[in-house]
Order: sequence, then structure tokens, then C-alpha cells
Amino acid sequence: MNMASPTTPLPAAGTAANAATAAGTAANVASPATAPDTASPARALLRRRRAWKPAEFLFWGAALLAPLALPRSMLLMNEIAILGLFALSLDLILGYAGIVSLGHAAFLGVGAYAAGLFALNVSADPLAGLVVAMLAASVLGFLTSFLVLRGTDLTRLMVTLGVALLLFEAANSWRSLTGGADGLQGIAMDPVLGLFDFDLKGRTAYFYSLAVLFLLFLAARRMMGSPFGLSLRALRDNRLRASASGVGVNGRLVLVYTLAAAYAGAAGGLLAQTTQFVSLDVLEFHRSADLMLVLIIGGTGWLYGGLIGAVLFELFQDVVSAATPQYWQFWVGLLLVVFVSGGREAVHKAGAALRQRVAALFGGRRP
Amino acid sequence: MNAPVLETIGLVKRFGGLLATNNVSFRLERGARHALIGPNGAGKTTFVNQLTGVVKPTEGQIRLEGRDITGSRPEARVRLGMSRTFQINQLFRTMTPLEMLLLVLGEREGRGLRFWSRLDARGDLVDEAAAIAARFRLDDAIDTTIATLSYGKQRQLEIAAAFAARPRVLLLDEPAAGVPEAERQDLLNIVADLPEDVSVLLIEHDMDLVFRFATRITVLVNGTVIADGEPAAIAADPAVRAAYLGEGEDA
Amino acid sequence: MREILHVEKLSAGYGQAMVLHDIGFSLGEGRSLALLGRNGVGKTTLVNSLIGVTRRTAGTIRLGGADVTGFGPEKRARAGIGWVPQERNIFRSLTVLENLTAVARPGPWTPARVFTMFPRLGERRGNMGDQLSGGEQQMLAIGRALVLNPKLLLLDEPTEGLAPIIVEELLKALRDIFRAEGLAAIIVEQHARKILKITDDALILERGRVVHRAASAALVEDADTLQGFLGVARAAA
Amino acid sequence: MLTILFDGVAYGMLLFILASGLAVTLGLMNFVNLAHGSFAMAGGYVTVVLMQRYGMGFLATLPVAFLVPALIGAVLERTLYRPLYDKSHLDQVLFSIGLVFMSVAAVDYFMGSQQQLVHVPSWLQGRFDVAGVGIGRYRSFVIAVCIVIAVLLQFVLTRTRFGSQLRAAVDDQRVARGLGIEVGTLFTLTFAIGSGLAGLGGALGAEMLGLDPTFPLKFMIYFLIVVTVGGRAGLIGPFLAALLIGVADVAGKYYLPQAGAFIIYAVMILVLLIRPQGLFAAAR
Repeated sequence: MNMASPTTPLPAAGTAANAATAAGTAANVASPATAPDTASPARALLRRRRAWKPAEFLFWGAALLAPLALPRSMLLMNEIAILGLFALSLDLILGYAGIVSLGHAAFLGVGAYAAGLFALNVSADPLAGLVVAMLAASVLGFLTSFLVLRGTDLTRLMVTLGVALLLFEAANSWRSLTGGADGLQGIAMDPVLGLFDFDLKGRTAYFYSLAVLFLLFLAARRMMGSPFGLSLRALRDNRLRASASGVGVNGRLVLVYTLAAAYAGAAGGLLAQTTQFVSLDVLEFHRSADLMLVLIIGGTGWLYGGLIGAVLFELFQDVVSAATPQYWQFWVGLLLVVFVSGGREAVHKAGAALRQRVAALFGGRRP
Repeated sequence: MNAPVLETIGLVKRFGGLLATNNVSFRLERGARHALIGPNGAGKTTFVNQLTGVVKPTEGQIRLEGRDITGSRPEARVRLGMSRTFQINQLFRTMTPLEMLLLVLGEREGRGLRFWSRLDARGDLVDEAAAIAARFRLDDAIDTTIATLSYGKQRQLEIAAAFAARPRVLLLDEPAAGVPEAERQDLLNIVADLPEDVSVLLIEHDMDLVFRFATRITVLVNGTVIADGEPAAIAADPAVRAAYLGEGEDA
Repeated sequence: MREILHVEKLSAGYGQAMVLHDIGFSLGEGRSLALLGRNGVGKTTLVNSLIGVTRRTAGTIRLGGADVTGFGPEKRARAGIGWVPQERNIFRSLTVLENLTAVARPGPWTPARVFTMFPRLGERRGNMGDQLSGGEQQMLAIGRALVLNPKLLLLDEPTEGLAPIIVEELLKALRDIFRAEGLAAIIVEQHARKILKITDDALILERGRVVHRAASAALVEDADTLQGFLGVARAAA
Repeated sequence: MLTILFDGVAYGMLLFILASGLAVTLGLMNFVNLAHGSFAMAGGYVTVVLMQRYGMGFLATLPVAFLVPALIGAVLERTLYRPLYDKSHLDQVLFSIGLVFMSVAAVDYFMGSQQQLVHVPSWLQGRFDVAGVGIGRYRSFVIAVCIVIAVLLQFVLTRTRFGSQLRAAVDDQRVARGLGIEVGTLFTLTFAIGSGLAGLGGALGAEMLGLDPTFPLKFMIYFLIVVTVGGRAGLIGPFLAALLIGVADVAGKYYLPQAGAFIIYAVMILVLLIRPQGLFAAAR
């Protein structure tokens, strides 16, 4: 049922989308077809900004229909959906609140282990496991959020990296719980909602992950478009002015950090459930580093960045590692170096016109 | 009736051995147009930073409408009715003016934690933001990314954002600094047109602006108030002339 | 008389903020120039533009006949500009002596000679830069500019924040440097009368433009001009 | 007990030489170069290649293990690093992680992923006894070399014109340039020396720390800890921190093998939270 939702426009979004097309580019003309209170151009402007853009429908429609075109690649697609959710999580704190992190894998890992252990010891129901994964990660997120409030970006990078390394060491040492280097084996999941069995081709896995991704994306889109989301952007842009505008800095940061942790936990949970295996790999440093690259590719602060980045990253990885599996890291590194050393600007400049059009279609904004 | 809206009592700030604020007792009357002037290094910025809560005073008290706010956090002071502009623009560069104003209005109305509400859920706030933008001559730029606005427009937004918090006390820190001639007049008009019930403290070097705007002037030198009074009296004050021209012991 | 500095149509600022507009003036060999104006009119920005640490949008700067407009600050310093920055900016993790030796270039001014001129610095040569009093820091900042052996000295508010007796001492030292060495100098000062007594010429800036130029000796007698441009009274009144 | 202490000191000394370049680039120039370990690895592999393929003696390879990474460092500083000096720490981190990944994969490709063995000359092998305490010859050698380098570094930084110009440039880059100091050249040279020292450390440490393509990743966090815990005001803080970490790590692995690197990471987080400027940094 939830798999059908991407193509079913929400009522509010539907009318707003009509308004968007009707109003065209002029800022001060409100379509008569919209609600009566649109006399104010500013209100119409905001409504148009948050309305669903055609490209968004296209994006999700394509995600839903992709298995028809590539029925054999559903395992890969599942990985993309999970990586996309993980990147979305990082975008919440980095792209919206401006908190840098080199240890986001900590939350992915905790989510994965929580879901795995829950499935092995308590219940094999996927949704219950997912909730447990999100809860476990958000508890860790809440506790560690206080570590990222103080200090400079460098301190934050080091502290987040340190937390992730600590967890890795802990998981490695606490063999009785985590299975150490062998990982958690023998996870078998019940059918999703009692209806859809996990199959070897990854069909259920993909649609399950996509549905979770879509629902969490909807929630993120709503939250980042709220006054709360606006205040996060304020913090990212200029903390001094944010606090001079009455924004309570620490409270907001704790909230968004916890929220992002829950999202990453969900990604970890999905990973554990759909691959039916958890190993130390989920806590490795390269997870956090790759994630940064995903977001750099897609761009931060517009929610779709992580998703598009995940698609490109996984496709690129699929192609390259088919050719030279053990040197995949070289290309990740090269991409990072090129992107940071000006490639980002060049790409953005070259595609400026295209980007503007895409951004307009997606209704997002990229700094 | 005569109670000052903002007041400092015996304010002292030391940085190590340096006495940056020396026992400053200052009153801002309700509805005042008050300018704070002084040569470089007089301690104006340190004084303003204590008023707004960025720096903690070593001694003394700050009162806003009779309430002791000496230890309050900056964001709490905004909610209590005092907001400021910055000498160097502090704007949300990736937002539009409309969004920035909505942010300020939302925080003023205590909506900052509403994570499921929409930005345009309170239409009256949106209209108010649009009205403020119009008042500060930003209506044609309301949906432009702030980073791409001209410097003069950014200065205007700097004041608009402080104004949107609906302060009873507004601190303007060198509002005209760096604004090119062509955009200067707009800015001066905006400052002149601020509503009368807002008490304004202006920190400024530009004497044209100070004497056009202020009905009262305080002169700060080396962290100490050396004169306080009406513009004509300040202009004639020998101590002030000495501070500005280096007259005095050898003149 | 040879021209040491020639500035033409210079506009500059920081980031997006434009501070200087269309500045033009020149300075002859051995001449000293007082740069006057109230706070925030662009005096420091002008000095910083001469040394090359602002964003220039138009104009040219020639030093001793050579165009240095495109030079970075270190190259301008080597071409013969000695800079005493506004905040003094003594290198705090260097000793007094190191502050001099780190930048010294061959010429008549040596650290030893600086210590002869400011004996107090000599006594404190082993102290770290951040252990000096304001007056000592100022002397060190001047000494540090001198050991570059420049053709042109830029002094940005050298007397600011100093006790009156130290100001007198410092001004006397500066006068000797200007007169005896034939060194060209530009000195920014808020306290006009004091500095007009030791300089040859004066420029007054207002809102980033040159609004008045005069011989120092004439300007010091011109109370109306001084009050109008530099005092607190309204310029037009 | 004393043997462990001695081993810890040797390990700490080595860490200091490895991290000293980072202490300057990160501590003084405020540039986060996570790829510092890649230069160390380069030095290690220079020694390996020269010994295995060209039959050079261990000692003879050490100068080359310094020079090659220094040269690479200088070239990279001029071309890639410099534009990043005024970018955000995040960009610097991502860029240098990229370099780490590239160097790891490249070395793997050319040299293979196996551990490399460095055979130190026979007169440096084995142990001798001092008052009943077993002292490794090679470790004594490492300590001696490291002390010489540490003293030399401290001398250059505090007693030479180069050192005072560098400190001046770090104190206030804008004013240093305005007073004619060639900050760009100074930074290139400093970066090259730091990379060279890392390379030397990598060569010296191959026998004690092991050498394989994942070296930069494995030790990245250790270098960062040395600098951040040591404080970023000079070389003495990092020196003490390196000794502390060396002894703690060796002792920890001996007495509490299960805890792994746990304690070190926890201590780092704690220090960063309580004293973000580092343990030994002088309050400014």
C-alpha cells in the first residue's frame, strides 16, 4: 500500500502545484484558482516555493518504476535507496544546520546492530525492528549531540570521528553481543506487514526501503520547510545573527542532531534487515567519508542532493568496481580531491543554466 | 513616565589589565533618538556587546524597562524587546529577505520549534514580513537570495531584520558604514522614518547622520563617558573638542 | 624634487563594502603628510590600500616612479614601504629583538640603531611581544618598519591609546625621523593639532574622498576648517 | 615494567617525528591535513624499495626517505594545498581524505597489500641489558635519532630567522606580508620539511609500526590526537602528548589488550571537550 503513495499526489500539494504552473514567473500574480487568501503576493510566493514541482513527481515516479526497466538490478537499487536515506540524514545536520561530522557511520552502525539484534533475539518483524533501530540511534544521537555544541568545526570533526572510532572498537571488542569480526549471522526477517516475503532478487527489499525512504523524505521535506527548518538554516548561515534574532541555538542543534541520528538509524536498520547481515563494516570510517562524497556530488541543503548523489555514487561504483574492484577507493579519493579543488565550482558553473532549471523544478534551493 | 527604557548602572568591563568600560551609567529614554559617539578605541563596541549580551560585564547592572537583564542570554534579550544591527552585515546569506524576516517574526511569536507547521501557515505574519520589506524599501528584492543583493540593500535588510523583532529598544551600529553614495539617501530616510515609539541608540562616526538624527548624544572616550547632552551642548563642549581634535593640554 | 608616491583615481574597500572613492594625491621625497578625518572616513583603508591588503576596484599606485598596483603586500614592502599598522600587531610569539630581525633588510636602520633611539626597547629586547606596554609596542612597531629601510613610512594612528607623556616622546622621535632622515611619511591621526606641528602637508578625508588639502602650517591656524571636518559639530553648521 | 616504559617512550618519540609536520601545518598554519600519514607511508616505501630493489643499506635510505616526501609535499603544496588554505576545515578534511584514499589504493596497486618488512642492520638488532632491563638496540637508535631531530626542530623554530619569520607569519599573516615576509615561500618550505619528517618517521617506524598500504588510515587519528591533545601553540605540547600516548598505548595493549584503542579515543574526546585548545597549550 505504501508503495503506491509516490504517484498519489497529496491534495494540498496538488492544488499548490497547479498554482505554481498557473502563476508562472511573475511574483505578484496569484492564480484565481487558488485559495481566496492569496491576495498577498508574498503568501503566493511561499506557497509556490513549497509546492511539489513536476520534476519531483518524475523523480519518485522513476524510482517506483525503475524495477520494471531493470528487474535484475534491484539489489543495487536497494543499496541506493538505503545510501540515499543515510545521505538525507547527513544533509539534515550538514546542509540545514551546518554541523560537520566525520562519524555519521556511528548512527548507521547502531541502527544496524539494533535491528539485527532485535531480529535475532526479540522479533523478526521488520517494522518493529526499524522503530527499534531509529530509537537506538536517536538515543545515541541525543547523548552525543551535547558533544557537538561547543568548539570549532575542527573540534566537531575530531569528536564525531572519535565517537565513531570508539563505537567501532566497542563493537569489535564486545564479541558476545556483536559477533566481533564475524558479525551478526543468520538474521531472518518476517514478511513486511505480514504480506511481502523478502526474496533473493531483492524485490521486496527495494520496495520496502523505497517506501521507508519516501515516507521519511516526506517528513523531512515538511520539517525543513517549517519554521523549525528555517531556524536551522539561520543557524547554519550565521549563528551570531540567529541568536540576535531570538533563536535558541543549543536546543535546535540537539533536536536536529537527534533527528538526523534517527534517520541514519533507519538506514542502518534497513541495511541489516534487507541484507540479513551486520558486520563491523557498518561502523567503518570509509562509510562516513563516502557519505560526504555522496553529498558533495548531489549538493547540500536541498534534500534531493543526498538522493541524487546516492544514485550517481552507486552507479559509478558499480561501473568502476566491475573493472577494478580493489582500487575503487582510488576513484573515490580522486573524486573528493577534484570536487573540493574547484571541480565543484566548475561543474556548477558549467551546468548553471541546467541547475537553475532543475532547482526550479524541484523547488529546492542550493546555496 | 520618566523611567528610562534602557539603563546601565556603574558598568565596568576589564579585559586583563585593560579597562574597556569604566563605570558607565547610561540612560536611554523612551522614544529617544540617542547617539553614542567617540574616537576609535573608545570602547563603543564593547559597550554595545554588553548591552546585547555578547560580552559579560565585570561589574554593574543593565536594566531593560526596569528588569535586570545583566545575566540574560542574547536571544532572551531579543524576546524582552531589544534588538540590534551589526557594524559588519550579519545576514542569512542563502535565504531571501522574505525568509529572513519570517524567521525573525516566527521567533518573536515563539514558533521556532514548530516542525510540522508551514512557513505560510500564519498568513498575517507573511503579510507583516512583506510590509516590513516594503517599509525598508526591499519590496522589489523580497525573493532574491540575500548574498546577491547590493551592499546598500543588505544594509537596509540588516535594519529591517532588527526592526522585525518589534523591539522597544533598537541599537544601530554604524548603519551607514560602507554604503555607496547612491544608496546612502535611502538608508538615511529609513533611519529617519523609524517609528517614534521605538527608542533608538545609534553608534555612528558620520557626524552628518548623528546631528541630523540625534536629539541626545553621549560621548565615550577611553571607556569613560566624558559628555552627555543635547547636540548643541556637545558640539560646544571643550572636553569633546579636545578628544576629537587633540586640543587640550597643549592648546 | 623627486616624487616618491603617486596615487591616482584609487577606489577600494573590503569585500562588498566600498570605502574609498577616486583618491588622488602625490608625495615628494622627504615630505611628510598628515592624513586627517574623523573615524570611519577611510584613513586606515587608504593606508591598507597602499600596502595592498584591501580590495582595490580602480586606480593606480606608483612608488618611486614604478607602478606597484599589481604587487602583493610583501612585494610592495620590499619595494620600499614601511608599515606601522593601526593595531600595532606586534608578533606576540616573537621577542622584541626577533620582531626586528625577522623583517630587517640591509640599510642604515639596524636593530641596534632602533635600540639607541628607543632605549627602553633595548632593555626589553628579550621579552615576548605580548609582554610590552602600549607605548613600547608602538615604539617596536615603528622600529620594525624602520629596519625595513623603506623609502616611505606609513604610520596608522601611532599615538592612539598612549599616555600623553609617551605621546610627546613619540612625536618628538617621529619629527626627528622625518626631518633628519629625509624619509617620506604618511601619518594617520585623529588628533589633528598635534600631528600638524610635525608634518609638511595635510589631507582631509570624508566618506572615502579627499575633501581638503593644505600645508600643515596653514591648516593648524584654520580653526573653522578643522572644526568643520574633524570636530563633532555638524559640518554644514 | 621498565621495558614497557622504554618501548612506550620509543613509540612516543616516533609518533612525535611522524606528527611534527602536522603540528606545524595544523597547529600553527591551521590547515587540517589528514593526508599527513600518506607522506609518512611514502617515506616508508622509499626505504623498502631502495633496500629491496637496489640493495641500499638501511641508513643510506633515510635521507632519501626524507627528501622524496618533502619534494612531493612541496609540489602538492604549491599546486593543490595552497588554494585550500582559506577554505573551510570541512573542505580541507574532505580534500585530504581524498588524497589518503588515492595514496592507499595507488600503493596497493604498485606495491601490493602485504606487510613490508624492513631489515635493519644487524648491529641494530637484538637487545642489551641495563641493570636487568631489556633495552632494544633499534629502539634506542630510534630514540636517539628522534631526540636529535626534536632538538634541531626546536632550535630552528626558536633560534633562527626562518623560525622567527614562520612564527611571525603564523601570528599575523596579513601584517607579516605587509612587512615583506614571503609567507608563501615560507609555508611551502615548512610544508615540505613537515612532509619530509613524516617520511623519515615512516621509514624509521616501518620496523616498529608495520608498513602496508592502510598505514595513513591506521595512524591518521594518532597524529591528530598528538596535535590536538598536545595543543597547537608550539612543538613542546605535541612532544609531551606523543610521549604520553606512546607510553599509554604500549602499556594499554600490554595490560588491557581487550580495550584496544578504546581508551585513547575516549581520552581524546574528553580532552577536546574540556580543553579544546589542547592539554599543554599556553593560555593566550
